[in-house]
Amino acid sequence: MTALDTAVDMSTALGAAPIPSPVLTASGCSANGAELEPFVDLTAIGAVVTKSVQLWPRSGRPTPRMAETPSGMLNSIGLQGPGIDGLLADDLPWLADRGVRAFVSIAGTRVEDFAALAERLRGVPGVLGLEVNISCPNVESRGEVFACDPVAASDVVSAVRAVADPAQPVYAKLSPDVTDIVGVARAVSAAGADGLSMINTLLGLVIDPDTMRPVLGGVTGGLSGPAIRPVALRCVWQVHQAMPEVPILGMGGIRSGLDALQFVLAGASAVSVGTAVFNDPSAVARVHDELAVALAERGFASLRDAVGYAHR
Amino acid sequence: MTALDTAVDMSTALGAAPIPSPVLTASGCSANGAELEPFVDLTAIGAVVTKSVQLWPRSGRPTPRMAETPSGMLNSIGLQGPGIDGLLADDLPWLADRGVRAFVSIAGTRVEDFAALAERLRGVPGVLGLEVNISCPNVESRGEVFACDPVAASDVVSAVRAVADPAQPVYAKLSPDVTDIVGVARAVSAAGADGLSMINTLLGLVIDPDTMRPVLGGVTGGLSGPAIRPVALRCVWQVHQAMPEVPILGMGGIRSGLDALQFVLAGASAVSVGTAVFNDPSAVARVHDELAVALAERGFASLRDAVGYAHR
Amino acid sequence: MTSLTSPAARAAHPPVQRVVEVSGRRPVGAYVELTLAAPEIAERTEPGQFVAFAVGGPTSAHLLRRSIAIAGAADGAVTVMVAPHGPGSTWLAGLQVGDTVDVVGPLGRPYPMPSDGTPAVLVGGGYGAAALRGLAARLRAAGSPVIAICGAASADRLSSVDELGELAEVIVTTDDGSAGRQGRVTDAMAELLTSRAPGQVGVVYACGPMAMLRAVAEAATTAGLPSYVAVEESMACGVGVCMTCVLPVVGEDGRTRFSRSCTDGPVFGGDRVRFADVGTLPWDVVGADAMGVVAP
Amino acid sequence: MTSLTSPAARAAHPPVQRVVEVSGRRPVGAYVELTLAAPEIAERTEPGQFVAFAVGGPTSAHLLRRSIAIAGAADGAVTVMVAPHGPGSTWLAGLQVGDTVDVVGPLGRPYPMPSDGTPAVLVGGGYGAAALRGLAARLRAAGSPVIAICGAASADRLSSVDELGELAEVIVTTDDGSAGRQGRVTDAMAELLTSRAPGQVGVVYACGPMAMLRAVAEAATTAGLPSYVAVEESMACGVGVCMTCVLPVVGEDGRTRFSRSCTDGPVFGGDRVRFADVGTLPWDVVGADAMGVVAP
Ligand SMILES: Cc1cc2nc3c(=O)[nH]c(=O)nc-3n(C[C@H](O)[C@H](O)[C@H](O)COP(=O)(O)OP(=O)(O)OC[C@H]3O[C@@H](n4cnc5c(N)ncnc54)[C@H](O)[C@@H]3O)c2cc1C
Ligand SMILES: Cc1cc2nc3c(=O)[nH]c(=O)nc-3n(C[C@H](O)[C@H](O)[C@H](O)COP(=O)(O)OP(=O)(O)OC[C@H]3O[C@@H](n4cnc5c(N)ncnc54)[C@H](O)[C@@H]3O)c2cc1C
Ligand SMILES: Cc1cc2nc3c(=O)[nH]c(=O)nc-3n(C[C@H](O)[C@H](O)[C@H](O)COP(=O)(O)O)c2cc1C
Ligand SMILES: Cc1cc2nc3c(=O)[nH]c(=O)nc-3n(C[C@H](O)[C@H](O)[C@H](O)COP(=O)(O)O)c2cc1C
Ligand code: FES
Ligand code: FES
Repeated sequence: MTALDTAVDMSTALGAAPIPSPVLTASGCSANGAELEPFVDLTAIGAVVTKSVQLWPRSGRPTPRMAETPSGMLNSIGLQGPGIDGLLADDLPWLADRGVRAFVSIAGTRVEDFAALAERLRGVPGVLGLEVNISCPNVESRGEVFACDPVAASDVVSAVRAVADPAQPVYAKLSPDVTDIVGVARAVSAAGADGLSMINTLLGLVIDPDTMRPVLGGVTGGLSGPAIRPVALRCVWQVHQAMPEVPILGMGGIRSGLDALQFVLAGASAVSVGTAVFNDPSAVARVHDELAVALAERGFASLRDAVGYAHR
Repeated sequence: MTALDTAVDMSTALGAAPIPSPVLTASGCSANGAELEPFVDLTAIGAVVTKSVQLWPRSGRPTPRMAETPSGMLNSIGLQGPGIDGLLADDLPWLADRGVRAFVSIAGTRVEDFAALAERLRGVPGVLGLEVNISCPNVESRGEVFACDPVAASDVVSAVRAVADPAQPVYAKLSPDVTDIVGVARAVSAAGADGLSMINTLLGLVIDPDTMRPVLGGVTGGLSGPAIRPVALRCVWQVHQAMPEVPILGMGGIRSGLDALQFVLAGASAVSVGTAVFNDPSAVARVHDELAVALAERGFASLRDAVGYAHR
Repeated sequence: MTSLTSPAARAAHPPVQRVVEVSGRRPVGAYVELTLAAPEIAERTEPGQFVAFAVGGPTSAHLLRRSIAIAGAADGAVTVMVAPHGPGSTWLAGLQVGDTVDVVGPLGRPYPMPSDGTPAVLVGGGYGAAALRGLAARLRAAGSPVIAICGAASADRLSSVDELGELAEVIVTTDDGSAGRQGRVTDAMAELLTSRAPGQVGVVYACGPMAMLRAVAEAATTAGLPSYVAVEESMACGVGVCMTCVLPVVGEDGRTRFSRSCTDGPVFGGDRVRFADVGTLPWDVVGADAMGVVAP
Repeated sequence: MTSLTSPAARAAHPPVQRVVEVSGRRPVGAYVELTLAAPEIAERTEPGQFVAFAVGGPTSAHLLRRSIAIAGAADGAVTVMVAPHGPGSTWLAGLQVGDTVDVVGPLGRPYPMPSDGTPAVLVGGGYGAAALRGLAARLRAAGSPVIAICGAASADRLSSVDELGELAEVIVTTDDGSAGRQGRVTDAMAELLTSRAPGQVGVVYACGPMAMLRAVAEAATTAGLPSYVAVEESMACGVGVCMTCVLPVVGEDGRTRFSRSCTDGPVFGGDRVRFADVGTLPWDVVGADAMGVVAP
């Protein structure tokens, strides 16, 4: 990413943690960062949001793990990853050595899992904060997803906030698959979330016309990409409207600077670029540049001035 | 539509009402049918699902009423229409004169409105049945949408079923914007729905990068088109899985015969083609033809054999 | 208020949908003029009508049709003048000879004709002037003297000046003075209306951006002249099924309805379109009460 | 189980992303051979690598990259052989000279080279044979005698027979007998392995459909020969960030992992890919326990 000659101050923050750019990767859409090095100056982006990590190494689901859909895709990776030991041993040091900020996404199937992960990440160099991926099935509640129940979601967030490094902001990542996203947002904020990441994928399904069965082994999968952008923007809008003081990391279908601008205007103080990276590995840097230009063209002196501006 | 020389028996039914083709228009996406006459043989399609009608004429919302989105669109028409008197005086006779089946979509903001509409439609020639659009704000519940609350949704459906013509099947049209669509489906089925139409649009938002405000005057709007197809299919799948005996009219992003096939395999016994008609005014007939060919190629002797086949 | 105009009548022929080949392509200033081999559309076309294109080909993320006025319809071909604007019109403007495109047309209501010999003023803004070519020819054939005013922001955004010149006296205006007289079409029109004796102008027709249409319609109405404008409201389908393209238009019964620009228009009486209320919901629109809007 | 192969090593150079121009296009039977003016990709390419294209242009509804093997990389140009299949590859195959396309490459791990002079058998199925051209040339340059077996369903689905013929002895097979001998590449390979004296074949390389790769790898392993296969697993990104393209592959430590075909492959030791388990989650894959899969 080349420093652009727009006078716009692009700095922002995740909770209390300052970042020089509002554009981040999205969890699960840039692995743990290293693969993007040929395409993007990782030190210049807001942060690498790492693939959701659990306590133990996970193989993830069998293939096929994805289906392309109109302006989007369905995935069912199943959180393949090295587990927290692997992340601490390999990925986070790699990022820290290069001065790349890591926003670490954690996942689990029990409240204690999340807390244990937050504990392990205390004081780890380069770890800017935590994103709590509560779009996971809760084994203690017949597999209902934490994010779909305000109480379960809050339980996770308060457990994490209680043990997490005080210097690390904790963001709760919300699912759009709920009747009342503002209700969930209020609950997790009250439970101590320093900010909200929104949105995770929508639950979807694709049937293979040849096999005449669901494409994905897991039957359903997560829908992402530009197709879902209007839903994501609506969620950000509604939550910012209800709680303008809560920082939002916006995501869902962001592909260009003007897409990112929409999220900022709706109330996001930072954004993640997910599926668009599959289309364009330099997307994160490009979106930063395009957003800076778009803000300059509209007369904003700083990104912060534009946050929530569409609610005026 | 030309009768295709596939041996496949395409007949199906909406509840107890037989129809020769499983492909229908979608409410609000083909006005009340007449405009499609140059492009489609309306007597050959399953039925024209009319634009949701209310008790009184409605102007609908001011423009702009739409925004194009990736592989979809956002709309906020506000149910512009002539009211039930106009429908009964002009549109339904026009359809009946030509032998076109009408599946009449009704909407309201009070339970009584829905019941009054069902009452007015008793015994009207050419009216095959009723689709109850419960994705409307309930004035008696701070504007919460009926379809988002299983109790409010059931109240509407049981009131309609109580007064509707016994020969007219009553389909409840569900919203995907809920945490538990199976729960809503169970509630309205128990309340007497003869079938389920799914899905209505997803709530979305688009911000105009020039005005830096929401494009639509109503702020949010309904997202439709191929972008939402995986969500629609997931809803149909989940509900058919839970209640295989309940007939489903599937819709959401259907554009081709293979798209329609996915809905049938997931459990829909008929489908509506909505937004795709804006792209291709002959889409309803084309989807019928393509579906017939697709079924023939897969060795199905009848459409009915394929319904829910992906659950095998 | 008595009206100077009657609502435009439906076209004689219903539209057809065809996949057609681009048979000609010519950049014209800021625009691209495309010629389509579409005999069934050409033979049905009346002046003022438009076509609606599917854009982006088989891999397209853009579902909605793009409406473009018909500039010419003759010899089995339809001509359109495309201004690259967003993704859809840019894609259209990039079509090459031999490419195919799905098109529906002719759509909408044509310009109503005045009684034979009525002198007419035609006002075209930007590519809108192209849409007046067929009308000018038909008026001439019916014995009407025609004056055409073609205006644009700059010379490269003028259109059809030569073609209209073969059928009419043409006045050219540009905002920046890069061609013709500096100023707006409405300045030229005002001058024309004052300089000519009463009866030397009997009807005004216009096509162009909404702000221009409003100004032209108001000037005509003030002068007591009937005017017909072809509006450009955002459309999703072009065929009357989506209800996205409505404008507040006064009907023959004097009541205002949200009328579809595609099937009730695009040609409306200039004194019937409530330009000032576009984008709002006035209380006296039929059915506004059901939306909770009350009379003041 | 001791392994006959070592995992392929990373390529020497990281990939680049460029918008490049199509400089050549040639239909070849059922395929289209495209040449791209992409010097920075060409100069970095090693045999076995691939490129990933964005498809559909600016109006595209197709977000995911399409991976295509590199058939040739010389003189600043990269050549690929495209089989029109679904929307993305059909769009690619429709590109014309002068069109531009966004491409990332070279991607993936190249074929490991044997010690100089080792006789090699190359097996290519369909367009997969094209991907062996660079390898054949490099092997020849290192003194290896090369036999290439090119197979396909029918004559029009063969590729690069002539190009490989300049570098190697070529055996052609088609399922329908429309070219070469009737039968499958594996029949030809089995015959070859039995007819030659031990040591006359030292290593086997393959590229083609998964079923073919499996048969070739099994035949090689049974014969005690190392084999390297370039797999074709469904990919969304091509660069290693999406985790959609995994296969169960046995590592140097003997443990099976879900390895990414794009960055850990596409070239894997033929005896390391657990072909029979593709599409399943075997209990002994690292991390399967955390998915709730237990040892039988
Ligand atoms: C009756 C009529 C005649 C027209 N004639 C011409 C013509 O001769 N030449 C020409 O260049 N343009 C003409 N236009 C305008 C043209 O339709 C728009 O410029 C074009 O649709 C914009 O599409 P886009 O993808 O470039 O832009 P986008 O803004 O991305 O379009 C998004 C969506 O909005 C709709 N839309 C946006 N602007 C307009 C608009 N002004 N009118 C209608 N729909 C719009 C599009 O159809 C599409 O559905 C005409 C419009 C109408 C209604
Ligand atoms: C390493 C590698 C090399 C390849 N080399 C060639 C080649 O030289 N020539 C050639 O014609 N094809 C090659 N393929 C296959 C080619 O990538 C697919 O045919 C193509 O991606 C299908 O896209 P589609 O839009 O036509 O089909 P769709 O089925 O619509 O594709 C949908 C999605 O699935 C992915 N996908 C589907 N099939 C495959 C597949 N077989 N491999 C990877 N991704 C797939 C696409 O990338 C896309 O994301 C290669 C694949 C790989 C992995
Ligand atoms: C392949 C893939 C894997 C993902 N993995 C994760 C994950 O591990 N944790 C998580 O919180 N979100 C995950 N997501 C969701 C994204 O982080 C993001 O919330 C969502 O995709 C919407 O953004 P997008 O449209 O820009 O991709 C994943 C998405 C994709 C497409
Ligand atoms: C412009 C527009 C107007 C609509 N109006 C109605 C309506 O009046 N009543 C209703 O039940 N659904 C309405 N819908 C929803 C559709 O009937 C359908 O449920 C939805 O659009 C999903 O299908 P699709 O993706 O095929 O359009 C409307 C959709 C659109 C795009
Ligand atoms: S554009 Fe669809 S009704 Fe006019
Ligand atoms: S294709 Fe994305 S990780 Fe391999």
